[in-house]
Amino acid sequence: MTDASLPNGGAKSRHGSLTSVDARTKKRNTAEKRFRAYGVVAIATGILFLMVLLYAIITSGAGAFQQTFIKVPVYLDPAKLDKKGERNIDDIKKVSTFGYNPLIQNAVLKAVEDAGIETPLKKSKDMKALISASAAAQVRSSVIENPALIGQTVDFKFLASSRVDGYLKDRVKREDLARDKNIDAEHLDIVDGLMEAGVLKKTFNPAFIFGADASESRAEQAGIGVSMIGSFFMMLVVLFLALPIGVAASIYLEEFAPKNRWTDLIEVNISNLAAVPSIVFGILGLAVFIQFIHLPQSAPLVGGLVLTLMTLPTIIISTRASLKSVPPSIRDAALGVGASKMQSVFHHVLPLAAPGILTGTIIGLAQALGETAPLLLIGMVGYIASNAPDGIASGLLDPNSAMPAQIYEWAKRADPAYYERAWGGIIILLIFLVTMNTLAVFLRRRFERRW
Amino acid sequence: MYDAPNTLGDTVDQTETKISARNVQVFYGDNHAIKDVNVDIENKSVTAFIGPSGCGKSTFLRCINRMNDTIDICRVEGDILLDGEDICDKKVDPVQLRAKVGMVFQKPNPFPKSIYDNVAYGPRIHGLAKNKADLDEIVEKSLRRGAIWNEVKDRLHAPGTGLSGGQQQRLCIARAIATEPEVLLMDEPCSALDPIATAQVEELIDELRHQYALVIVTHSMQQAARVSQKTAFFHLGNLVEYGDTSQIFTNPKDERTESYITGRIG
Amino acid sequence: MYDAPNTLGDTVDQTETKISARNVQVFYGDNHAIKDVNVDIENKSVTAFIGPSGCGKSTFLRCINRMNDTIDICRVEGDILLDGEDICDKKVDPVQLRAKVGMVFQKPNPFPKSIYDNVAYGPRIHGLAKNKADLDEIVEKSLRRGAIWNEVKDRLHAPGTGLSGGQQQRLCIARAIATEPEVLLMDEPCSALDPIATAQVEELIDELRHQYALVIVTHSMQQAARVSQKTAFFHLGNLVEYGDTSQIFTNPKDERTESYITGRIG
Amino acid sequence: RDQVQVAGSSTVLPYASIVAEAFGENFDFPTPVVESGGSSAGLKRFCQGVGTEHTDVANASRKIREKEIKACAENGVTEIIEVRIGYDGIVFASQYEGPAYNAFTQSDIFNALAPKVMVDGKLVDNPHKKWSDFNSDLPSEDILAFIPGTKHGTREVFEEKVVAAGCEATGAMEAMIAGGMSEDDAEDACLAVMSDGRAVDIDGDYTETLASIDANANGIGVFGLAFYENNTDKLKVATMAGVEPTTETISTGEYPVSRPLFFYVKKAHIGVIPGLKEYAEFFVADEIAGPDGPLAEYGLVSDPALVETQDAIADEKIMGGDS
Amino acid sequence: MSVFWLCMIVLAICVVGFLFGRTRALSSAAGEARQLHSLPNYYGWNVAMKVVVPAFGLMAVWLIAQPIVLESRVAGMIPQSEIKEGSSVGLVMAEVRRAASGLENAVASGALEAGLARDPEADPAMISERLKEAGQVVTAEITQTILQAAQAFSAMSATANWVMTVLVIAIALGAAAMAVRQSDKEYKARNAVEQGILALLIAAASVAILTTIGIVLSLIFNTAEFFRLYPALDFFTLLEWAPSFSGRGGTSQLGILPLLWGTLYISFIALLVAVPLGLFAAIYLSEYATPRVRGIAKPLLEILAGIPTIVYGLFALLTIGPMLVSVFGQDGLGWMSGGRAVMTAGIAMGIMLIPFVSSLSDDIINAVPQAMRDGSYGLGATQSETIKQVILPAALPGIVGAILLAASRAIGETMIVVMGAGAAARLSLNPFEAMTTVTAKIVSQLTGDSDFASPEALVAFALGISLFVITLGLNVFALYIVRKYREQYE
Ligand SMILES: Nc1ncnc2c1ncn2[C@@H]1O[C@H](COP(=O)(O)OP(=O)(O)OP(=O)(O)O)[C@@H](O)[C@H]1O
Ligand SMILES: Nc1ncnc2c1ncn2[C@@H]1O[C@H](COP(=O)(O)OP(=O)(O)OP(=O)(O)O)[C@@H](O)[C@H]1O
Ligand SMILES: [Mg+2]
Ligand SMILES: [Mg+2]
Ligand SMILES: O=P([O-])([O-])[O-]
Repeated sequence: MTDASLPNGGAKSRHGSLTSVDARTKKRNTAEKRFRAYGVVAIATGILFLMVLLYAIITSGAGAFQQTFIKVPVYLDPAKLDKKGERNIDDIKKVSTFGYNPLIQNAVLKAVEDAGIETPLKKSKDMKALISASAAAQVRSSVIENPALIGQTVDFKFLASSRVDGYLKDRVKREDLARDKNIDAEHLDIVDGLMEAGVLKKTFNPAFIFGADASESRAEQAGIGVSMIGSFFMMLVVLFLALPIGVAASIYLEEFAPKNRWTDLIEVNISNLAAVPSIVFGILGLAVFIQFIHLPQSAPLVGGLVLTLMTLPTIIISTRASLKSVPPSIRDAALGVGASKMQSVFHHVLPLAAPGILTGTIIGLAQALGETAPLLLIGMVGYIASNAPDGIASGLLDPNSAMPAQIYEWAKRADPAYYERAWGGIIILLIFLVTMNTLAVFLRRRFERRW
Repeated sequence: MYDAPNTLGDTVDQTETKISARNVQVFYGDNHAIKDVNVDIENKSVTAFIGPSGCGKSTFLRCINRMNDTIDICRVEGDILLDGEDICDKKVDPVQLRAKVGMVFQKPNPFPKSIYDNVAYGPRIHGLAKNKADLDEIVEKSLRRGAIWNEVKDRLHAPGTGLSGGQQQRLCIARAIATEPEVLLMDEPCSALDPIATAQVEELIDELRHQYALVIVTHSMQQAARVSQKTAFFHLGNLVEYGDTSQIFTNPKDERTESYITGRIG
Repeated sequence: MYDAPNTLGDTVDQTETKISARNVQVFYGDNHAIKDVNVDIENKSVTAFIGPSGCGKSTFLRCINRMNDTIDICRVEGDILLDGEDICDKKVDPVQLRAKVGMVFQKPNPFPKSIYDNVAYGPRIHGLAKNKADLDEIVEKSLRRGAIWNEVKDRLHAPGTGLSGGQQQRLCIARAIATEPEVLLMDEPCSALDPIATAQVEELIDELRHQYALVIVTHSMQQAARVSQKTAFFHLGNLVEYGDTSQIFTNPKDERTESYITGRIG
Repeated sequence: RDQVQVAGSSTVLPYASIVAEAFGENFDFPTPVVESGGSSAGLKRFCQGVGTEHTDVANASRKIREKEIKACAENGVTEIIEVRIGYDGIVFASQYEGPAYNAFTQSDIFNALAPKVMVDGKLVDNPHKKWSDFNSDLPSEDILAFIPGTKHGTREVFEEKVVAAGCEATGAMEAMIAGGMSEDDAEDACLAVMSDGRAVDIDGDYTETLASIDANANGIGVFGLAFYENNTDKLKVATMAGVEPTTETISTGEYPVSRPLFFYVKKAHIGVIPGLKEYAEFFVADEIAGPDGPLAEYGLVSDPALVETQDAIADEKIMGGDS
Repeated sequence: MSVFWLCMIVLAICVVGFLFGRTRALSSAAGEARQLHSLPNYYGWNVAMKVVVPAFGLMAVWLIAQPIVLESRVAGMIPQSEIKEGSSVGLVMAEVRRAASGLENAVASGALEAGLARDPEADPAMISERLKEAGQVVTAEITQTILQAAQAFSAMSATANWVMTVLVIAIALGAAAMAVRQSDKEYKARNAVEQGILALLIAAASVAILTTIGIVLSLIFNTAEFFRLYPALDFFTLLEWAPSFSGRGGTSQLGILPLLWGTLYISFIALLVAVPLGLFAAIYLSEYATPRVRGIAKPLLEILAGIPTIVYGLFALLTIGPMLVSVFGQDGLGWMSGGRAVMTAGIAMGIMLIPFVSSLSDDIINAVPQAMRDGSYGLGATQSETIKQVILPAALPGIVGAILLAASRAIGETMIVVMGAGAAARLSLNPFEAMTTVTAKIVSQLTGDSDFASPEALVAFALGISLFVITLGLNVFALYIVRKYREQYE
């Protein structure tokens, strides 16, 4: 029956003392150490790259969080702002921002004179280079809001122009000014003087975090806040659609679908969708959501839907992989006590697969959060300076941009001040991402277990 | 103390058929694992399946509550009637079937959940408990009947996977009886148990027999003799002999059966 | 046929100590699973661990080849000497230790590979085969000794997970002996086996005993009596009694031992 | 939908954004949404149909083409108002601290980048490695030029107004025709640029060109005038054929390399989309697009014929028609 | 009644139905839940489901159909003469809709008397004046026809809304009543609910299929148009990619091969970086690292996947490129002439893809049962042997999935390619030369300046379809590999 011949002594000689390691074991142990070292090196490399990238991002972007402001009293001249003197709002509205510019420039000149700064620049027009073009709009809207201000002298806090700001941030050097037609060395003398006088200050700028985009010529005014809301709503859509749909689709395919050529085809097809360039999803989104279903253009809802389609394969692939890795004995156990297939999946298999699902979600959402190309086609890239939405519906439907699109736009703009803002935007995007991930990572930790 | 086969407990008089299998064939891919098995399993009695390892006992057992559905390559042919209804019929809901026909698997497979939740799971999904207290009671009773209550009563909320092999086995028994099935299939329920625990489980089996139909797979001839009223002997996928336990052990008709119980073939 | 305990095979004369455990304590988190165990296991003999389910047999067994290292919450204290060397020493390579001290687990755990690869795995990593033919031979021999060759010889390349419970158990035995360890720890190696297969495995154990030290956990007192020279009785984490098998079974010193072997405590 | 929806050229986008911002500040209409995405994509969406789900205005850094007009018409977009807003100057600039690339002619660029050039009166495979190899006034530096990729309309301008002009000026074209090429083929051959790495296509934006110049001291890059003017601290510009690129030299046509910028308005949407006409009018108003307006300040070369454009919008004058 | 309130009512019916269904089922079993076929809640859900599906289904269909039907009827009222040259019925209808909503809003805010708003003979000029005063957006003068159409539109949609409300509520109530009556202890509520859930699951799975169909459809027509303008043979066989501007005639060379080569080459380099780093990181995290290290390192690596690609592009252009040039450039080995190269982009992309491989694989490896490891350790295998020979094969499908995902991302990436590898297509074996990818060209041709009806722009669609087919092939191959080598544990 059993083979009765004994092993001929070979076994004994093979094993020596436990503490003295034989050659083969030594070799295996070095292989082991090497293997382990590969792991350490891999992780260290990954983290090193991360650190390098983060360092680059933070050093380039930190400046965006500070901004230079000029505080000046402006005389709101009734002769210019309300010629008829009737304080009729329609008449006041007729004065465009171009009409406000001289008032502001006068005010700045006066402030310069008050500060006792010696300068060859005597004309009020010369002051234009110091302050942001947004000043006129700022004054105009406060006048329209409160026409009673006309005739008074009101203190305003204006943004300094991007060159002045750049000077305080060492971006603009005196040596280069000769070639810069936007600002002259004399302006910088004024800036130094105003700073001493306390009129001009560089402070933390919440408007960068909460504000809206600005046009090319007003880098100092641009903020990422509104596009952050756009991203937020898109992520909501993605999370609430891609996660359930992805998990549901995976459950069907992995647990319920008959295994045949059809489902093979679907499986391959889903992996293949992951390889479809994101811009193609943009083409699809434009055709289906905007031109067929008539959803509004540039809307976060559409963006979210497109990104949902793009994220689905990632979530489906990772979910299926984790469902597959749940041992069949668990399913048997549940079925054995009379649970339905559905119950066994939802009560036992899904919780065990949760870590993988959450990883897929983390990666899918990270990808969705950073994606620009498909947004290009559904109108979310460009200059979209909307205000913060006032509700969920308007958040989903009003035109808006998204953080990566905003960053991408800024990075392209000519004014170097925008370059800094682009990096600043990346910092905020990463904070957004990390916040989002922390939640998922926390959840994932709770589900992790080995059996 | 473990001497010649004898039947423990009183005999049950009714001989109503609970399960009857007709021409059952099972294939794993090309492997013909069960060959044309016909058998009638009686209600309110214990039927033992014996036979050498790999002869198809587990496979046949798994047919009775259609657990083989979950194995892709497994194909079952023939009819199995439970209370006269064909369980392979399309109209039969395997879920309901499995609630009726409980199973203890050969390899203990507790859920990676707490001991309490392991046992409470069945009653929960079948709505057997009206409230928490009820459920606690069911859990305790099941664990007691599974002869494991004393060992786990202080750690009901520890994971079921952190139990010893024998404890896991008893937990799985407790889990199966907590759902109060009509038929209980037990695949080597005492393989990892010490004699005392085995005796307790056998006692449980004997107790359950008054209400339910039980089928147990065992490698212990003594156990089969002690607890079962009917015995089926499988060999290489065939049901070689089926009959009263006393008859099989004292007077087997087939010579393979005889060889097996006298320890000559394996 | 399974009557009073007796020792099968010749007695081995040398009484060299292979493994000695000193004040071994094992904790699973707060659960004190092994309490101050001292034991000397002899070379070229079979030691049986018996005791009620959950008493710590597997836990102690797993200490001997440091398998408990893999359980996060498990903490082992005390010394275990193998050939006079402390296996818990930092300098000791657990890999080398485990190559010396083979193990068959309580729950059969074949790799999700072919039957052939399951058995060939050990010889491959330890470089025991010079070439393919050599390896084929080792695999065949191991499967034969594991008493499963006949059942699997036609499906060596089918997955090991597609075997029946008892077949898996034997496959795991074959897998363990294929690496030719000096000490073989077997946790209930025959729990899922029919009497014939059990007898074959016992024969294998008896054969191995001439060269190696074997430790088996078993719930079958008969089996312990048949195959072992020494028996250790565990109860609630304590090593209650340890001595010659014949002495333990005929004349136990501790009353708990007596109660257990006469079937009174579990 | 109650805001004007604009899409198209990324070259026009800066100007459009300045206008849109001012428009939002000065009118009660909501700020128009100005998308970028390229002239082609913008026109394509523009031409996809009439209705609120389609854009109202397309920005383009080139004139709409015949085929596009036809495609538009097939989708019912028959009435299009064309608005030329000014010119984009295209300049050659290099690292400020880099070699003295101060003056180029079209011939220099041709000699540097074309695959076949004239050497000693013969058409040969381009043997030049350094700028000084063919023009001793230029620095002795390896030739490296970052030119717009084939997606950019600027590439077309670069090829036609610089490379082809150089081809003709050096006599290479003549030599080609003399060598047996048809005139058309020779014209085409004149546009070719070597692909051995000395001319690097930039498919991205001017920021990318700038980054490339930053990393390569010997490189010259092709930029828009506005971009250069905003980055004078890093870049120095070279004259072309002796003319320095400024808004003045470009608007007079003295500086040879420039292209017109346009936007197109869907007439059918006027009166339906609130503020559409006002936006178009505002865009070309003197205050905005005039020589002293913010657009010119930013770098747009304002159109001397602005008044005609203003009138055309006021009359809603469509292309190719007379209504 | 607004749609919102209608939804609320349906949901309320749903909740009540849930409770009734549950209670009725329970009482049919005399309060004994165990007598029921399914858990009591299933009866509740059964009712809820049967209310929601038809009610919302009808509502959805109605809401989609109503404007279409109404508009076609109102459009019939508008004489052809009213539609200006170049305009369309659609635009006129947009005006009608705007006027209608203006009228309603004005009435609601009290700026206009209801009677006047409904008067078809009202003076349109006056009405538009009043509307403007009421702050409603009216763009053009409202003509008589438009006003009448708007009034008709208002009236009809009011009726339609009313009918819909009644119908939806009736259906909800009817369905609720029927479902509640069903709720008997014999009724297979669980099966019904699970059928419903299964339908949902199938619907979810079909989203993926619909997306594919959508993608193919949105590419196919333009692709066909492209092949009408440009010979397919050239597209598939030309070794050159040199689009020119269509204004000048057909001298463009649009061969996909160099782009495809670039795609495969760059992706290959990226995977060469990402797969070993990611896989080793995953192995270390799941098998060696302490929970603490794992808890920190894994999320940190995951940040790499979320850094915008523009940063990687700049990193490639400004850091990796110059670094490579200093080693392989003219001053070093002389293989590299500029910073832009396949290597540059490949490395940057590889870094980005590390977490795709590491995190997903880590989860899968972690899910391999401990018994597998024990079995191997028990035979004296080292940890690395166990990993290589037992764990990785068991985790293979998941790991291949992760690698495929990374590869997919590499194929689909543009920004890094454009900035790191350049925009010029080239067929070369030298990884230190600039090349470009199919995706980068899809984006640039789509967003470029060339005529949108020209082959130079349309080629983007052909590229898209070709890439789709090619990656499909790669995926089929991967599936085959997984099937072949998969080791399924118990
Ligand atoms: N992984 C674990 N985590 C926590 N507790 C454990 C774990 N494994 C075993 N235990 C506990 O340690 C004690 C001893 O268990 P062990 O597995 O050694 O028992 P055993 O003697 O082998 O029992 P059996 O005969 O049932 O296999 C038991 O109380 C058990 O519940
Ligand atoms: N999942 C499977 N795939 C393929 N073959 C299988 C599978 N399960 C069992 N088999 C084969 O079917 C036959 C019967 O197996 P079964 O598990 O029914 O045996 P058993 O009688 O329960 O044996 P044991 O006493 O060892 O548990 C065996 O030859 C076995 O190898
Ligand atoms: Mg079995
Ligand atoms: Mg044990
Ligand atoms: O975006 P452009 O069309 O101007 O290149």
